Amino acid sequence: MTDYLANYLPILIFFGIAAAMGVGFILIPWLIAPKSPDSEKVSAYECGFNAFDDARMKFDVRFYLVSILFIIFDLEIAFLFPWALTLTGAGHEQAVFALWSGLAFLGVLTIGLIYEWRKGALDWE
Amino acid sequence: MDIANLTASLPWLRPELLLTSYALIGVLIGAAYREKAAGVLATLGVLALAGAGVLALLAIPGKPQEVFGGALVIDSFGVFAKALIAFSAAATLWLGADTMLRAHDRRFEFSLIVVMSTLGMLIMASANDLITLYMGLELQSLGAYVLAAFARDDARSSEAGLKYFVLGALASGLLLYGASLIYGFTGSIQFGDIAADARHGDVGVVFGLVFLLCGIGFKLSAAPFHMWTPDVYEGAPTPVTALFAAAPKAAAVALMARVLFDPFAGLQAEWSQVIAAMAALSLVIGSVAALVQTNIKRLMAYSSIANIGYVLMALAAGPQAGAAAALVYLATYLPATIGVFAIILAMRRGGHLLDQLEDFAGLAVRRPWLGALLTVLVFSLTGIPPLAGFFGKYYAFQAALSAGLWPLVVLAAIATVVSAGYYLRILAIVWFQPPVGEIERPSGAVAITAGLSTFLVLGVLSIGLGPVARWAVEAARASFGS
Amino acid sequence: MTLAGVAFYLLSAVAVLSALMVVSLRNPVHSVLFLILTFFSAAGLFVLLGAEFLAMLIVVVYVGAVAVLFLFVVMMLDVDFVELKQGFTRYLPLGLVVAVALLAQLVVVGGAWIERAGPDRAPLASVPGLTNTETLGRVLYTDYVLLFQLAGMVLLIAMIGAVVLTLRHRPGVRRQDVAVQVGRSRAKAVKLHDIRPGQGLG
Amino acid sequence: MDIGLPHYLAVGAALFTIGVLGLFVNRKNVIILLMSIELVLLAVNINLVAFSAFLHDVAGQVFAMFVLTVAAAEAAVGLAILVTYFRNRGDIAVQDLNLMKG
Repeated sequence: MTDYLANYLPILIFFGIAAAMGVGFILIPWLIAPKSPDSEKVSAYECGFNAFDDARMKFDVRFYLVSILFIIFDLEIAFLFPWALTLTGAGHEQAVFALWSGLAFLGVLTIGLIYEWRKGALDWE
Repeated sequence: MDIANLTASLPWLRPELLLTSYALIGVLIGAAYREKAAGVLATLGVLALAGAGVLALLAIPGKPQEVFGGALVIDSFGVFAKALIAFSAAATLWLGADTMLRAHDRRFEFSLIVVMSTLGMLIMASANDLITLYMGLELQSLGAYVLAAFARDDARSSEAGLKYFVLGALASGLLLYGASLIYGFTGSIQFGDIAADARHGDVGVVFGLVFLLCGIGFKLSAAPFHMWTPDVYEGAPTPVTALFAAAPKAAAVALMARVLFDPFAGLQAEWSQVIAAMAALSLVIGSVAALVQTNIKRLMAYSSIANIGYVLMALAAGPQAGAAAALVYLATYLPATIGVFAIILAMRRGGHLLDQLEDFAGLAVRRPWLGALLTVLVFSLTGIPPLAGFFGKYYAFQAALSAGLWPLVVLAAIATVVSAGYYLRILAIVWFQPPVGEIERPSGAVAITAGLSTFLVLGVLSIGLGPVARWAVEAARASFGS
Repeated sequence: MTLAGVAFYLLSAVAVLSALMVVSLRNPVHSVLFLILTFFSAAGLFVLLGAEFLAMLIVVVYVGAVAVLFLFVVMMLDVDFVELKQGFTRYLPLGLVVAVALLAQLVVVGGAWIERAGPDRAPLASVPGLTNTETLGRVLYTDYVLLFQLAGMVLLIAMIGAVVLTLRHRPGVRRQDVAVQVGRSRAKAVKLHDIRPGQGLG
Repeated sequence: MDIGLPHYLAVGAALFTIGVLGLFVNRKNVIILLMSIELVLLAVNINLVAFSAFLHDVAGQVFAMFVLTVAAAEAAVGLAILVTYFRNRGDIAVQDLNLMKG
């Protein structure tokens, strides 16, 4: 068991260093740098006059539809990883059955893709 | 798992395969012809659903058949429930699609989503392990969330969809948490293994069962989890409300019965109290709250909660009597509800639907035979003796009495009397109040459905109910006859 | 205390704390970021349990797509953060009492598992010799083929539902129809006029 | 003391409780409700994988994989409904969900 976890040690070390650097770069200036805030310096700078509204810009629903379709096709891909491994591994009969059930799943989602395309969900306008 | 078992189990799934192929081909037809396909897809959808009901009835197994390695079980109880679900879905889809097309809403996705949601219900009715139960439930619920918010430009419909979604997702979360505990403590997800293992009622399994019942109770709109029902019934477009009132209830009852009698038959002492409490609450809230309603859709929502109370009362009586009584009750409740909703959909003035109670004023004067049909249907819902509704309640009462649930039976009797109050109020408005305005001629689909359901409610009285009840008892014994 | 023990306590502490932050923060964008942190630490717990594929799945699917979708929605719905969270404190005491009671019962239920299971072997989520992904793959497409196809149907209905609810075509936008463009024949595209000199098209 | 199943179940229970708490206590913002639902489902996944690992049975992980798939699809549909709701109502504060009363 421990050798299985051993090959995740580098990732742990990587995250450790990344976190350390991230926190470090925030902490050190906060500790060392001189601090004398006044209202002028702290406020958001917008070319001389003060900000009209929220900095966040509202954007169109089209981005939203693209991200929904991304989730659904992302899930489709998630099912493909184990599928790839079965095609070579198990007994011949199992592999063929797995192949066809995977293709059926892909077929269902391709029909969904055709529906999207024809409905114009993928167009940008 | 040998492949032969999997391929051998395909013929048992003819209803589900029919609906899946309709859905897939329907998406392609819709993609090709867009708006023009709405009419064709609606009629094809109704035929597919009716066909699925017939296919289910054709293949009744002798003893329960485990299919797909135990993921599904095909038994006579499941077949009876699938037939009820498929036929009520076909009727409500016909009503709904007809109303949508008359309102020039030519979105063909309506019939597709209804058929896919019904596919989920069929899976729910015959699930035999926890994952299939969850998948069927989610397929049905996703369809229902989208349908509830289908009128996307109407704030009430999107609000109904949002409320239904948030509470539905929470209920699924509870159900899953219960399922994970049950899996953990019994070591398996198959109902058969859970039944074998859960005999000694480990604390974790009981906890899991309680969470599971909360999730399913929500889908049933049983009392403590009914808050969403009135708002969603009122907010959703009327054809969608008709859909919600019929098939999903039958599927949820079939699911509740299967979960209670298959894996957890050994823990009857634990769950019969919980179910009896849910039944009592549903009866009280369902009948009392309906008295003050002015919107016919909210009133039908509380009526469905009360009716679920009767079914739960039957289920609390245990495997044999409970399952049969629940099936018979559904067989009498579904036609009546679909008929009433058909008449609600017939109430049109100036091209848009009416859902206030006052709009029914003088219906008997404006459209005499529509008023007559409504009267027969409402009498059956109330349970007046000669009609089918009475027999449904009679079997439910008998099952509860045989299980010795005295207090529940008394409460149910009181609830019946109270519910007679708001049912007869509808009839009073229809017959005795002066008509308010003009009611347009009902469309063919609406008229035929109302007529057919009234015939079912009447016809069942003389010839129908005997064999139906006997078949239900056999179905229950064959499926849960342990 | 083995390294795995330290990692477990670290990850679960981060998971629970960031989950608390998700629920209690005023600013939805910060809540989404803490949700991502919760997903990451849950993925770490899955790796500790030996379920590598599910850990990667959580990172790819939940963090990569669902959390991004939440960020999109938070950005798009122009939520003004000033007046949020007033109604928070009124329900807090009751909510906390219910939550602590529920948590206590669930932890007791968790503890009850130990006596039944006997020797507590190290968690092993895959058949010895096979990687976790291969174990899943061997079972997923053959034993659970019905569920796999149902998952396909669930994704299809989610896709149709999302498109039906959100897709709007703005009027007056000229769309490109590739099939029509490619299918143009010479007859339709070219028109020959024989004009006598000086006569003009007319 | 090495890490046993109750530790994982405790983490799952904690996340579950926080998710349910978030749902009931939070009255202001629908997105926090949706995130609490994701927390509940994450707690379920932790439970399932922990049981699967300690029972040495892969069924729990298959269950967790399907839960994950369906929950993500459900989140997508839920946010689609939220967008239509926002388009009709202008904002997403929860206590404004009161068009239908009684």
